[in-house]
Amino acid sequence: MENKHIDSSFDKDLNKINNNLLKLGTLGLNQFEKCINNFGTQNLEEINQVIAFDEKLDELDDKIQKSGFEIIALRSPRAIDLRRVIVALKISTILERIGDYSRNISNRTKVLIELNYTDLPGVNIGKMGQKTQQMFEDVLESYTNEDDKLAIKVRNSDFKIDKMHTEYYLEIISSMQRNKKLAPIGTHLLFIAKNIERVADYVTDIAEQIYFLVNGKMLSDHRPKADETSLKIPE
Amino acid sequence: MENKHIDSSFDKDLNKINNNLLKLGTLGLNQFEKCINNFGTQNLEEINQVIAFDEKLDELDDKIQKSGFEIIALRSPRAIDLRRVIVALKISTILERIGDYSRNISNRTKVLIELNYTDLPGVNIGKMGQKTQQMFEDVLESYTNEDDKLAIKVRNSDFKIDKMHTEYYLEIISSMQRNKKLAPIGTHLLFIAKNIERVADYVTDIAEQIYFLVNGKMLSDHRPKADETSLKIPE
Amino acid sequence: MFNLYLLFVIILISLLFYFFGVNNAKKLKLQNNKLHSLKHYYGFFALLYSLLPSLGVYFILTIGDDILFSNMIKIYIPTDIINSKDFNFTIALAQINNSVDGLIFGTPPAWVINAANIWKSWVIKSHIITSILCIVTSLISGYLGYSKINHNFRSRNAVEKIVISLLAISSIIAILTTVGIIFSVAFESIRFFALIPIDEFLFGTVWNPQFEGAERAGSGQEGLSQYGSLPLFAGTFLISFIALCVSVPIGLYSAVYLSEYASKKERAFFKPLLEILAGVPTVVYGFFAALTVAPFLRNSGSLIGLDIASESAMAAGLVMGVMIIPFISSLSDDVINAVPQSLRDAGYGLGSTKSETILQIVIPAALPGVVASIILAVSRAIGETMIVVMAAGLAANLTGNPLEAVTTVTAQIITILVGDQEFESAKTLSAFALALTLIIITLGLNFFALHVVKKYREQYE
Amino acid sequence: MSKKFLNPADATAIVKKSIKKRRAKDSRLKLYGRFAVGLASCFLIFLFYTIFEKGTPGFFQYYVTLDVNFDKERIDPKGDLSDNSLFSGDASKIVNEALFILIEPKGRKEKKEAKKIISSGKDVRIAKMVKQNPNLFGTVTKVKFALDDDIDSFLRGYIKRETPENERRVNDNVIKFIDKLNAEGRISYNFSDYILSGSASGNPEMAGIKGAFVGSILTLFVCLLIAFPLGVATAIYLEEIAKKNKITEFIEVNINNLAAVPSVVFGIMGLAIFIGIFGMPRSIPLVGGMVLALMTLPTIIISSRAAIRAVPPSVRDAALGIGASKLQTIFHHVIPLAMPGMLTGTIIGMAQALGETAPLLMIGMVAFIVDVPNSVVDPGTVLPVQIFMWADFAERMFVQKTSAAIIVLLTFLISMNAFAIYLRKKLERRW
Amino acid sequence: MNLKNDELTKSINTVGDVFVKDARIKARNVNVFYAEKKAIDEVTIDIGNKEVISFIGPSGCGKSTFLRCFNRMNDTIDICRVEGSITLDEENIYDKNVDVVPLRARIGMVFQKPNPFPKSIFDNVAYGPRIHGLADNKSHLENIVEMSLKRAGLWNEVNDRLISPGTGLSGGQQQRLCIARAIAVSPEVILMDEPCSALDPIATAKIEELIHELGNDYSIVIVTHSMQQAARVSKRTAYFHLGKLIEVGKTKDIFTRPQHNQTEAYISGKIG
Amino acid sequence: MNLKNDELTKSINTVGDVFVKDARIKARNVNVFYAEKKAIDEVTIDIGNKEVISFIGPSGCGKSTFLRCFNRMNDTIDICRVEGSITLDEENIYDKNVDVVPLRARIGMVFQKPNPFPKSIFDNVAYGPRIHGLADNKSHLENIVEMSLKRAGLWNEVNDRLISPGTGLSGGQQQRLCIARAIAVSPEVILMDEPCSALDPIATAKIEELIHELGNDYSIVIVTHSMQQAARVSKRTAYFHLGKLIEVGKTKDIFTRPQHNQTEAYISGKIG
Ligand SMILES: Nc1ncnc2c1ncn2[C@@H]1O[C@H](COP(=O)(O)OP(=O)(O)OP(=O)(O)O)[C@@H](O)[C@H]1O
Ligand SMILES: Nc1ncnc2c1ncn2[C@@H]1O[C@H](COP(=O)(O)OP(=O)(O)OP(=O)(O)O)[C@@H](O)[C@H]1O
Ligand SMILES: [Mg+2]
Ligand SMILES: [Mg+2]
Ligand SMILES: O=P([O-])([O-])[O-]
Repeated sequence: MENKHIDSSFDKDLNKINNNLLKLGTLGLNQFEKCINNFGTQNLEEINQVIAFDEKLDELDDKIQKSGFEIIALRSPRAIDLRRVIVALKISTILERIGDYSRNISNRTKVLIELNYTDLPGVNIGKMGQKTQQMFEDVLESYTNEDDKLAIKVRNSDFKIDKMHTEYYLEIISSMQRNKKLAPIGTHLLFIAKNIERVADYVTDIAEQIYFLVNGKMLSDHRPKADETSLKIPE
Repeated sequence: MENKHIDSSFDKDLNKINNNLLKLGTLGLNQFEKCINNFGTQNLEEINQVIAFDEKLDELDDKIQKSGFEIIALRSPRAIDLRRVIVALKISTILERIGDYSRNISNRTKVLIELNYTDLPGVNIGKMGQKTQQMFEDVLESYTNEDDKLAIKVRNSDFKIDKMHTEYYLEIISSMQRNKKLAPIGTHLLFIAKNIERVADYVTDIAEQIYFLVNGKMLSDHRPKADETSLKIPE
Repeated sequence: MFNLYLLFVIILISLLFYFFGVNNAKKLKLQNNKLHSLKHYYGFFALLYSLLPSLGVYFILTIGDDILFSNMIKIYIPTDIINSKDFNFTIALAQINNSVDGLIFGTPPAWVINAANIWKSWVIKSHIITSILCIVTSLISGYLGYSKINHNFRSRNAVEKIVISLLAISSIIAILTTVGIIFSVAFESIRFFALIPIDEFLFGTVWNPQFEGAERAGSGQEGLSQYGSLPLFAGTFLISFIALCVSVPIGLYSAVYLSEYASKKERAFFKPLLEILAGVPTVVYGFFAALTVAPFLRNSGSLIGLDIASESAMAAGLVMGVMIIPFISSLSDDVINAVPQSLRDAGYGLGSTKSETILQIVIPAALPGVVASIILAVSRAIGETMIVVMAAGLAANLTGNPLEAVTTVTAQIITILVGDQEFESAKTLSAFALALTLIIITLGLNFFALHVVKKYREQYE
Repeated sequence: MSKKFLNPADATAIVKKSIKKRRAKDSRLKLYGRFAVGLASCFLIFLFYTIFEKGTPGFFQYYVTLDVNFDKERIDPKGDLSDNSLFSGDASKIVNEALFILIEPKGRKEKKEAKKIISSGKDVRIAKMVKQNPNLFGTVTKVKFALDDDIDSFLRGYIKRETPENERRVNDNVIKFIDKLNAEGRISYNFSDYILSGSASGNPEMAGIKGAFVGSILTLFVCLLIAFPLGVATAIYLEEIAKKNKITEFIEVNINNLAAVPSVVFGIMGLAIFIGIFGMPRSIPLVGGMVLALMTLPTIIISSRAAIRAVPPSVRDAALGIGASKLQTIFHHVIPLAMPGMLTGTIIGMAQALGETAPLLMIGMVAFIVDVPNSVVDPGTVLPVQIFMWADFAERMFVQKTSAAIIVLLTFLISMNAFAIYLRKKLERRW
Repeated sequence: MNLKNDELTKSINTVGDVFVKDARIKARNVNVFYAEKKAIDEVTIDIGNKEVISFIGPSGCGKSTFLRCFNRMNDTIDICRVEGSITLDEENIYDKNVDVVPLRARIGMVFQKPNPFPKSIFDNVAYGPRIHGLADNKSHLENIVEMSLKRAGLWNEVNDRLISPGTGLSGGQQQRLCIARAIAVSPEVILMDEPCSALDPIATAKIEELIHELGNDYSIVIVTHSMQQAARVSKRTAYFHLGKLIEVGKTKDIFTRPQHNQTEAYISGKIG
Repeated sequence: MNLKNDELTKSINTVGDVFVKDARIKARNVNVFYAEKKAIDEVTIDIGNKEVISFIGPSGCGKSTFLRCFNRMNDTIDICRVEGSITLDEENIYDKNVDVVPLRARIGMVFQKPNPFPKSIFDNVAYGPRIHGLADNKSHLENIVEMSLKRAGLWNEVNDRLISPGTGLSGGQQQRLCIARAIAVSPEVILMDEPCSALDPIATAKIEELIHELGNDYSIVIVTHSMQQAARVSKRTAYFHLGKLIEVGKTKDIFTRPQHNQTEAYISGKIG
């Protein structure tokens, strides 16, 4: 924010919601990073931590929703300010959802550990997670810097995650087709992959919100989608 | 809205967003209803219609988002008006998501038809869909009437869907464990069930928003959750 | 002098043109359906076109004829009479005029009757000529105006232009009056100062004018007359000072009381009551001062062994003081009231008492206005005539003792100029010099007061 | 920083300490104010009381009632009731005879003294009576005649019996006659016939204010006719039309200065310009009115301008905004709204003019004129000047007549001012 | 300058949609001076047919001054001088032989403070038609008055007391009376200079409501201090700053995504 | 009525949190009459310590009237009569032997129109301390003036021209000068009656900023026409309607979910 409002308490309120959102973003990223790592390390304690911590994210989202609502009610923000608040509300909701996915992945990881899971051939959840994590990091940076170019880059890279997800999806089903014992593990892996894909989607949504924040309008072109899991049958 | 605003064009704007939201809700419900029916009837043409129609819902959501944003920018709504707009924005987003799920279910139904699918034992997707559809209908009614009691009822009945989902989830995995050929069908069924469960979740979210709309505060108690799919392993 | 019938005729003609104009406009409207201005503007235009020039002619001729005749009559006065030593043309003219008007005292000389007859014949001729000229003018110019009316004619604009010119001309009257005043005072004063050196007039301490004719040209030493105006101004200021001593405290305290303390009812009663004091004619005050106050002062003075003149500065000053109370109280009351309520609220809001609010906020804020009101009262006191004429006496004493008789500038002017005067004498002329000085002083004060008031206004606007 | 803000409690304590003193100051100021207003009111009351006390008797005077024998031959020798005939008649003599019957004066000296008892207007009175009512001829009728001013003063007690005869203006013989008349109940104290209907006269008992009153009205009429339109026009021009430039500023300065010029100077100007240059006659209401008009012009202009200025600009904007021209705006809106203020100013100006003396003295309206002026070009005088002149006369009776005239003048002034106040109150608008 | 087309001799510094297709009023490079002081600096803008456009900007930025150029109300201020051209339907209103009187009848004006004449309600509305000679007879005049009052939404409140003074109405009613008065002379454009700033919120809302309706029949230019009001009533908004027209555009764009950062700063409450 | 506790003899019709824990001012069943007309009807409310509370409501609802009860400014209006009790720190300010002078020194007031005295800036601020004799000597007085101006955020703008007249400042500066003047007598409570309604938006924002800061040291009661302003500056808001106190509560609650439907209607711009 280059210019300050004459009424500094407005700036304070805006800063607060902004900071909370950044905090939520960082926490969300942390959670996601951890749950991806844990998927590899299978550290049960840490997994439980991630699951327990999700509540904090929900609370923070609630707080942001409430304060955003109050800013709108009390301050009648306009132009960039209004975009900032509305975008914050939306991103916050998304981050909360991402948090949910992190918890869900963690839950499933826990089950997988019980099932003595090892990665299926052709499936690299960790890689997919790291790629998504990178997108997540980038989108947070683009929010911090209000960098709509980076946001567009992030958005476009979702393509790769989708592709990866389709690939893994088919591989997992193939594995299950080959070995019926793998059904529980496969199912959980399928959902984990789906979850990561969803996280990447949400990161893309965040990127779009950032574009809106900076430019005052939505990106008009249709985003290329490559997730074809619902369309494809493994051969 | 008992009272009219002195400035009638404000009422006009509010009515417009409200009507659009109701329209989106009806369309969303329609889509969902159709996709559940199609799951039973396997009518390919209708399925394709549902898939194609989803774009309309996206457009309507965009419209609502834009007009809500403009109302906030231009009218500085407060109190019930502000709640109405904010809630409309949130519900619209949710309805759009529900539309996505309808499309996704339809896509998967198409694949299932190709796979010559029949329902697995112990799994009744249609029933689950109809229950969810009922909730959806109820929540729309509660929005129309601003009936927070009905909304709470809807919210509480999500419990049943979750339970059903867990049940089906386990059944499907069991089936897959029994018969490895069922892996593709099972996977799609799993995702369809999951999707329906998500729709019910979203309906619940709508119900919570309606409660907020009417009462100006969020429901404070924690919602009972019964979806344990991410936690359970089929015996 | 004035021919009212003729005036009526002119007005009647112009009214006729009004109706012509309106009718014409109606016709035009029927033809074309669109007129630039409303109908009656066309009528007014014709009316003004007819009326104004003829009125001009009328007044010029009516006022001019007397002046013309006065000059023309000179040749009908026998030269021997004109050359005689005590001939005065003004008096001769008056005699002739009286004779014309039928005011005949005794038997006037033959040449007067002769001249009067000639004059009478001129008057008749002039009446006829005036009448003809006026009526012709009004008809011609009226027709000219009427013929200007057509579709494209912007009659409203034309009428407005004329009316605005008339308004502008009216405002010139004020200048003319000033010019008139300066003109009437300045020339005579110059002539006076040619007779009496200006420094003697300004700084001389003895005022003793006598009719001596014009022979005392030049030096200030001969004869009995002395024209030192200092005693007059001293008297003027002495009386004004006494008046202020009475009026300033009473006026100011009254103003404060009325505007800040008095209830609405009290104020509504007392303010007009005090203003009555200003409405009482000065001659009444003079009468009061001379017949009631002065004797009272003398009597009470003798009681305590003081010798007070029957006409004293004190009597005039006191009464004048009473007279100017409302100037100070009303004007100050106005300016005090003009101090915005918000300032008082500010004071009370900070916890000041009423008197603190008045003395420290309201009065300082209103001070320039109050000062202006006092200055205006002073200038009024200095220019005041009747009270001093009637109560202060005519003795030009240079004294600071308020119990003695003094005289003032205005009183001297009056006494010199009322009744028959010899225009050439230094005594008569001295009145004009006094008047000039008086004007300069009061104008100076007025300028100052207005300046103060202007500054004061700027503060709140 | 050694001392910062006091804390509120300490501040309150400090404030409370000095409060009594401050309150006392408060009451004192109020007291002074009340005293001042009271004093001014006392002055006013005293002034009015004095005038009324002196003036009320001025409306009355002493009369003697005589039985007059209306002998047609002697009163109206020519028999046509013409002025000429009546003047050549013997009315005075008849009256004197009627008087002599009552008081029986002896010798020429006493008769001469006796004749003086009755005011000199007796023949005029008889003439007037018969003109009004020719039926009186041939009758013996009781008629009231005004007594001479000295007798009047004697009867009022201003001339005292105790004063030695050579020091008083009424000698013993006359006193004897008066006593006789009194004894017969012939002397009465009545409302004066002359004060309101008489004109200037050397005989105080016959002097009246009618001439001056009519003169005042005529002068005022001229003054109003000139000053009101000119004043209003000037005010409108300066306030509404003229652009603010050097010329208008000059005019404004001029007007303000004219307001400050002493009234006597206006008289000088009238004398020099109207009489000296234009050659107008002295003493006529026309010139008087013109001088007073110029004098009141600033008053009217200034108050009219104030009234115009008080018309809120929003009204002008409103009119201009729907396409009224400047003059339409002025004539349709500004003038009607400003009219009460203008009228008030004008009335006050007129009241000023009515009470003005000095300038009229200058232009000779001080002349002794017996006739009541019929038009603005007939010589005349005005009330205040009449008062001034009477105030200067030595006769005792003039003091009362002066006061009476003052009462009349004041009555007029106060009613004019009251009307102005009423007008202001009634038509005052609040925006 | 060639008034027939929109090509300008000077470049425009204003951001946004300065021109509209169906312009009624075209202001081109308008400069206004108070004596030596430039109060309006090279402003170029179109006012469309039947559009409600609002002028906003910080105090003293020249909104009122510019507004008053449209009906030459600035002529009433001696020291005010206008340069550039303003056309109403292609006719330059600053042309020498243009009479301001009919011009002002075509371009009505409503002022900040409700300023009814201190006359009856009827006479207030009838004044304009009377001086312009618009009514053929009495019943026609009555008709005009009734129509105007109806259109101004005041008829129901005052029809039983048309002869009572207009100044006796409440502030909001007075302002509607002034609008009725402006309407009565059948203007094409109505200028409003902060028409609600002297009114309470409820009266304000009523006037805004009225402006909405009138927007269907008239071009309305409204100056307002209140951004909220501009947002509520107008379809287009122009932002002035220090005598310059910074940005013009659709109101919703101005309020959600202004292009110029000065507009942004003003709209969102930062120092410009 | 027993003033020592909050039990009331009459029931309260007001919705919301009428009472606060650390109340400085307690108004109990206050009625105000202008002659026969009841302008305030049974209002009961607490003003907390160091809180900023705003009074809102439609025009003429009695906000100003009620505000002026707190420092007995209503005493200056002849026909005004106050019933009920108002206590400042448990002392009834309408008690017979309470002198208004020290009371008003404790409860400062800032008015709608900036009203600096036509004196120098210094004298404006020094006026209060002078009449109350608060300063021991000249340097102390200078100190007070400086502190007050600093606290009112005006020091930097005027410290080089303390002797120039206060009326020469801009509107917003004048209003801050008035605040400084009020602060200079060490009040505990500051009443503000529409302090920004005569100011432009930027000056308004500065004053609001100032109110925020002062809220840390003083109890501030602010009457405002502008809901936005109430929303921005105050933590608590009281809604008045036709002389009645309809609802009091946290500002954010009043603006997001008022409980009384009259409040709702007013807040959201519907007819009450
Ligand atoms: N009659 C005038 N004489 C001199 N300068 C003026 C006059 N009217 C306005 N100005 C100056 O012109 C500039 C623009 O004024 P204008 O009234 O148009 O501003 P505005 O934007 O309408 O402000 P506001 O919102 O306060 O009404 C200001 O600087 C003002 O001081
Ligand atoms: N001095 C007074 N004399 C008589 N009645 C008054 C006086 N002051 C106010 N009133 C009346 O008391 C009521 C309340 O007035 P008050 O000024 O307190 O309202 P407000 O809410 O402050 O309104 P606003 O927002 O217009 O300032 C109004 O009906 C008003 O007419
Ligand atoms: Mg403006
Ligand atoms: Mg108020
Ligand atoms: O959060 P989702 O269930 O919509 O992916």
